[in-house]
Amino acid sequence: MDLSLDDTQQLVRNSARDFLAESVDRLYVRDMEDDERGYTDEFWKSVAELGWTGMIVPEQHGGAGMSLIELSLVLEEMGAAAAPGPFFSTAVVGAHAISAHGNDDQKSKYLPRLVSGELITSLAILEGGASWEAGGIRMSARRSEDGWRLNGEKVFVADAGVADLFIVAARTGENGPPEESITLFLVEASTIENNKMERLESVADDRYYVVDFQDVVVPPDGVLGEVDGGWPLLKQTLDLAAVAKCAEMVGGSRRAVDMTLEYVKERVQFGRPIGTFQAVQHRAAEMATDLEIARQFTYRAAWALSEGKGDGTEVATAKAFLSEKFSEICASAHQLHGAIGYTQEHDLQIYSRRAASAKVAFGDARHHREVLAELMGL
Amino acid sequence: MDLSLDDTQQLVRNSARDFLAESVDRLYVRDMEDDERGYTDEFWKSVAELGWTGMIVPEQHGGAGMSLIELSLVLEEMGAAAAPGPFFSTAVVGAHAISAHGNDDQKSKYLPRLVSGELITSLAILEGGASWEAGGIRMSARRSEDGWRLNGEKVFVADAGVADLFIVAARTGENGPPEESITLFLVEASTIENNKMERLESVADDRYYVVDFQDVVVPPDGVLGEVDGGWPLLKQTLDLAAVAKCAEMVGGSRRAVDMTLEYVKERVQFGRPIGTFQAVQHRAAEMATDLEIARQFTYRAAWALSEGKGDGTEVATAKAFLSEKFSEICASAHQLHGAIGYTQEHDLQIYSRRAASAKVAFGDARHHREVLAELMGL
Amino acid sequence: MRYEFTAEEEAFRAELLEWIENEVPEDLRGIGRAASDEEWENELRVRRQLADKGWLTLAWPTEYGGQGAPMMQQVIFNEEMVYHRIPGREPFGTRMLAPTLMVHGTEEQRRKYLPPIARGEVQWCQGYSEPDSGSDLASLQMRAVDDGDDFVVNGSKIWTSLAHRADWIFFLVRTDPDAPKHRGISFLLAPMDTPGISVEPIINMAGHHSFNQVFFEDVRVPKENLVGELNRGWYVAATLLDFERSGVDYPAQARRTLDDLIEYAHSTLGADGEPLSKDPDIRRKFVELSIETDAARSIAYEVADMQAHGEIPNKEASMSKTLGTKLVQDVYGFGVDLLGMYGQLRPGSPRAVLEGRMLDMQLTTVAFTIFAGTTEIQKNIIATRGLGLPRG
Amino acid sequence: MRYEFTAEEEAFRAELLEWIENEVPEDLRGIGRAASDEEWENELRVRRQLADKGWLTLAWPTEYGGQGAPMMQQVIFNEEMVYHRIPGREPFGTRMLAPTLMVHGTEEQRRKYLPPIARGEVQWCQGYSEPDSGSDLASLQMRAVDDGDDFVVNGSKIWTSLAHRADWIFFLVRTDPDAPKHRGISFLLAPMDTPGISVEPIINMAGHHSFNQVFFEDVRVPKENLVGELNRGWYVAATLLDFERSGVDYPAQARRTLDDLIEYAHSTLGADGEPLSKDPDIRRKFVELSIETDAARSIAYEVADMQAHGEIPNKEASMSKTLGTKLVQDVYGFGVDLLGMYGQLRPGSPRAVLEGRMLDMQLTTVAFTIFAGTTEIQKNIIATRGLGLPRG
Repeated sequence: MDLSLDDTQQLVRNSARDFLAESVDRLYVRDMEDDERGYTDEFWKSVAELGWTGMIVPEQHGGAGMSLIELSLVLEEMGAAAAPGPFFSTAVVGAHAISAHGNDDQKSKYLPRLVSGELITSLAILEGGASWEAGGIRMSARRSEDGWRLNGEKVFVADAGVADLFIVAARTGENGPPEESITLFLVEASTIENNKMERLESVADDRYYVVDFQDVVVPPDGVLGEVDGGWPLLKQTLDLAAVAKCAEMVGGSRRAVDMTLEYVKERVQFGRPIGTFQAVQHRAAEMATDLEIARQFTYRAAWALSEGKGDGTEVATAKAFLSEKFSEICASAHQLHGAIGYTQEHDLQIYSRRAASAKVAFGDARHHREVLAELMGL
Repeated sequence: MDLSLDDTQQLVRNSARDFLAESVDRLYVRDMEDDERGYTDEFWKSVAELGWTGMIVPEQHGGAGMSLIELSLVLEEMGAAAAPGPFFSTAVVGAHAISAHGNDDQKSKYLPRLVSGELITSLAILEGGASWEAGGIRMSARRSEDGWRLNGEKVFVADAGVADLFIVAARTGENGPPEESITLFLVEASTIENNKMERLESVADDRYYVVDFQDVVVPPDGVLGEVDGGWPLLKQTLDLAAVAKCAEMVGGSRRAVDMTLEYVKERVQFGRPIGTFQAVQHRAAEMATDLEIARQFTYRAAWALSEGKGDGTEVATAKAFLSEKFSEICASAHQLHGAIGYTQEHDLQIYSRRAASAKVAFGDARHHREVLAELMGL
Repeated sequence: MRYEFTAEEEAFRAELLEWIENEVPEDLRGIGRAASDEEWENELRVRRQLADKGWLTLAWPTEYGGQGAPMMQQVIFNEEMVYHRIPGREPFGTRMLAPTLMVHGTEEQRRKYLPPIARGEVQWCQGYSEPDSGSDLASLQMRAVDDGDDFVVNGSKIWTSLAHRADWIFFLVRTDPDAPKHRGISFLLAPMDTPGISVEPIINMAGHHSFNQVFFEDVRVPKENLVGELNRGWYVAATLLDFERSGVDYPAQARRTLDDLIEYAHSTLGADGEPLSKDPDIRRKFVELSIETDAARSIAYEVADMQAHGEIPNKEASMSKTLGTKLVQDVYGFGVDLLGMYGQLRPGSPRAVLEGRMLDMQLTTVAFTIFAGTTEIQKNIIATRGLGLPRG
Repeated sequence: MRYEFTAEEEAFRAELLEWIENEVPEDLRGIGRAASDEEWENELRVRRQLADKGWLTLAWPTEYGGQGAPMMQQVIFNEEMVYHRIPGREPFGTRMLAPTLMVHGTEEQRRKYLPPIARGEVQWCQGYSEPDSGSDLASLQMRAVDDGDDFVVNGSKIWTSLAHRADWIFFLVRTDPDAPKHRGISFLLAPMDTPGISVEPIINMAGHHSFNQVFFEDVRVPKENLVGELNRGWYVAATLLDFERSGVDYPAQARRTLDDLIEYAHSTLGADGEPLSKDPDIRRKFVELSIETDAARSIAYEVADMQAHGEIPNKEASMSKTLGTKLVQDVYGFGVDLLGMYGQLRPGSPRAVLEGRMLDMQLTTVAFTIFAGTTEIQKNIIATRGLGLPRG
């Protein structure tokens, strides 16, 4: 047991803090909320230059070859800064899916461009019922003379508007359990007509789209992993994404706690800082305790995935806990801020809206508690 | 809508308060916890003289012909005083079962003695799994030349050691849904051998027994209600008992709240009464709020059963709420009392032990929430 | 003891429901926050209808143009208006200023201000909070200086709902800066178009323009617009005068939302192909929230019953507010969770479920436990005023 | 970063588990509150075994007869002892007095008192609380008056665990009634058979004799029994010296109880004929409590990790205590609920399930959020000392 950061990790964390303190201020965050793409080229370029896009990409493909732990440290800082953009879709989901599941050709073709910031990826899995289970994937993929043809609609496709490459899960067979006939495809954006995308207006800064795949052709080399073997790979990527999302949430929670502590020390009512009131103190203590647990759960899960240890308990525990607690911490922060935190002008609401988005991404608390129940043999 | 007590009701409540203030003090409660029977003849005689045993017994059988509302007012005070004895088994369960479901002969035979305090009754329903559902009743009742023969074991039979008459649920058929082959019997204690009873040691003052019915003979006129028609009658009695138990719990909760308010006003730490600390104040406010809801739910349910209104929602809501809140109020009371309330010497623990008993009697919160789910069409 | 409404009360409910069904078309019903100009027009339109029926001022004494309706009738009215999401009720004039004027106003003030309120012709707003005076309202600093026939007012008020729609404002000012803080405050009235009054919108976290900051710069308010005695404004404002303090709106809103959610859960299949309403976790939450709704409603009825019996609820009103505001937060929070990924879609978004109302109201109700006395302040009140615990 | 124990640490665990399996028969394992004389005998017997293994003072520095074991080894030891319900560990001498003496004691005191503790031969008890000094411990009033070579002590201590079994007591007294309250306290040692010391049992709500009131009547304590400086006893006692402050006992106890309950739920049929472990409500509660256990354990490990890195945990230790004590209350409370009607049966009752332990421990753990710093005090500490909020 050793919960401390090593030198590299400290460096990663500090450089993330420094960069984000300079590059992402409240005005940028607000501007980007109204921006169609949700980020600036300048920001994206800097992120790539810092090597963050390639953080978990193997070194032979131009990446840093680091683990989910280091990536989580960056994500925690991005969550704290509420930094917008397609980083998660690309540097977490896309980078992992291609690095872990791609063949050499695919890796050589896509990873260097992903690392350099030229390639933005997007995950297209969910359909109508928005279920994270294998059974929710019904999009059909049929063999054709030119490879595969995909038909079906995907929802909550993040960053679809700017993505160059989609990682799409589709059904390549109808028999047997739903887990056994799913295949992952790499679909280049150029093959989808733009008017088949519709932007959803969501609570936070996500750029979610409905994408209608109508007879989209994927060449044979667009299959990621084995035909019919997509589900276990997808599960791996979803697990990693869930933990990475937790890291973002830890950052957001931390900022909400810090903002609150600062506010209650300053705000005077009844002739004294409201931070002297016991109700305020106890609430703050509970927020800080939940934050501490959130942090432990998250890094333990990141460590377990990095080391190939654990049985899924760490991932499910982290996401089940964070999904609830980030929102609860924000709710407490609002209560202690009073009216001012309720205004659009105030930063706090940015975090509570992020919490509402993050809690359902990659499985909500109910989903992950069910996973835990299965793992416990219940 | 009119939530006030009428003159009779106020009188009932005041006389209950006065009598119990005089007759049931902390020494009596403690002595009776160690007493084999759990009450004194003197106390029981007084209760009968006050007319409480016959409160819900019709006037033509010597009772007061009052409703569950008035009985609840008395029970609330008994709960507040933690008054021990077979009152609940007799004046609530027995009085209702015989008054509501008995034929004229049975009423004439048993009710006047019950009213005068000569007859103590006991409900024998639960078996091994201690389920309050019809399916839990498996004791067999077979017709014989001398009436019926009962075979089977009943558990959590309250006051069995002093009961003169048992109300027993047994199965008179094996086909069809479990609700349709249950019959209620009135079984005189003299027909059961004493060594077939074993006392359970429970958390509170209940005198619970395991009673082994081995070939117990019940004459034909011992059937209460119709053969195979026992379940709906039993349900009625259990509903009434659940509400009556809630009334006791309201009294207990009230006392726990009052004790706590008194203590936190007196107890000085850090140079001031601990009742000035906001954490204490807020906890007290929450206790008082729960108590107020508990009271409203309970009397609404008592009113609904008295008037034959409602659909069961009122009963299930009251018991689901009280089962949790009486215990929670006691837990809060302990926290605010600190170490002193944890001692056997202090009265508070009497109420928290009563809460542990009452929460499961006549269905725990889980049971009643399930009833509500059904009523809500879920 | 009677835990049901009387036949008369139920007859009023039936009349009201009939009116709603016949006179208020579906497209007029809604959340009723009057954020857009169109919603505001609807609001005023229904308000005038209510005024015509006499329901706008149902609980006012007849001598001031009301119906002198019994408390429980008012409770039923509020319940059904909320349940059916009917706009048009107006709290500031009818429920806050009017009772204050009835007790503390002069005869002239009453004749001038009450009839337009009863006719639904004037919109009032309330200027109490200031940037540095929230929970500690009595510390308010907005100054009013005696200058001949007028007071000259300088300062600002904040969180002023509907200030951008209002014709008049009633507000508290400090008229004696040297007196103890509760004893130097006065209660004034002013038209919103008085020179020197300006309104800045405040957008809330749900993106709505629900309140404002109101600035006063050398605003002249005639002394005849003083309500009650000079420097006694704290007591004028604090007198608990409202006709109906039960807080029944919250459980009515919760019940309506739960009913909508149950319908949704019945008609929507989960990942396992079964209706969501059969999912054990969801079922349990419905039951818990239903009990919580019932609890808030029971205390609301208790408050109304006390008022009907001429008693003054204090801790009970605070309990009702505490329970009700937590309830609606819990219900909308559950609503958002129930919708899964779709819970995060805003009103108007493609694929939004239940009109995006769950999210919108979850964000909106964040303020419910803050405004009009935070939950912390309510619990302080319950403990000290209600339970007699010593002040800290 | 490494979220698992090292191979060495796991080797120690394996050795420990083997010892438990081979050397501690089932009938010696139990709740270990040493309420009966028989339990007390068992306690002492196992304690002597632990002393022989060197495990009783695992974390003591080697120069005082300990193993100087690394922090995580001590954590593993505590975890497994609790999980397997092994009696014999002794907190007062080994974990509270000994570190105090190591820092504040004289060489003579160390040589006199430490070896018997390490050998498991002496039972200490702790005299801190008084009837009027609980959360506000520094207000303690028990007087010690200087009289030649002795102090003469008068007053009483309360909630003194094991006073009826103890050979010695360490305790706080007021030696300067005129000084500010924290600055007139001294730390003394005395044999329990000193004339003038008497012990009155206090029975707790679970019916156990777990603590006592200890009366001092003109008790003469030699000055050589003063630990640290005169009037500096508050700081002697308050120095956070414990070898292992992680609070890992609570989650270990919770995990063991959950494991027992899961086994029970798998093997017991509910009213519907299915195992209780398939009931959705019960399943959900198991998952929630498992997460809560994991949370408490994670913070406990964090505290241990800080100590291992030479950092001084303060808010983390308070978090650990707060989480852990609530956890065990929740787990036993759920255990009682899971057993339904049988949950109310006491240990020893006919038909008692799981030896009646759920009820017995539910009653016992009521005190856990009260003793050794109430949850309220812990949260005050987290907020002020940990988060830097200003004191009220």
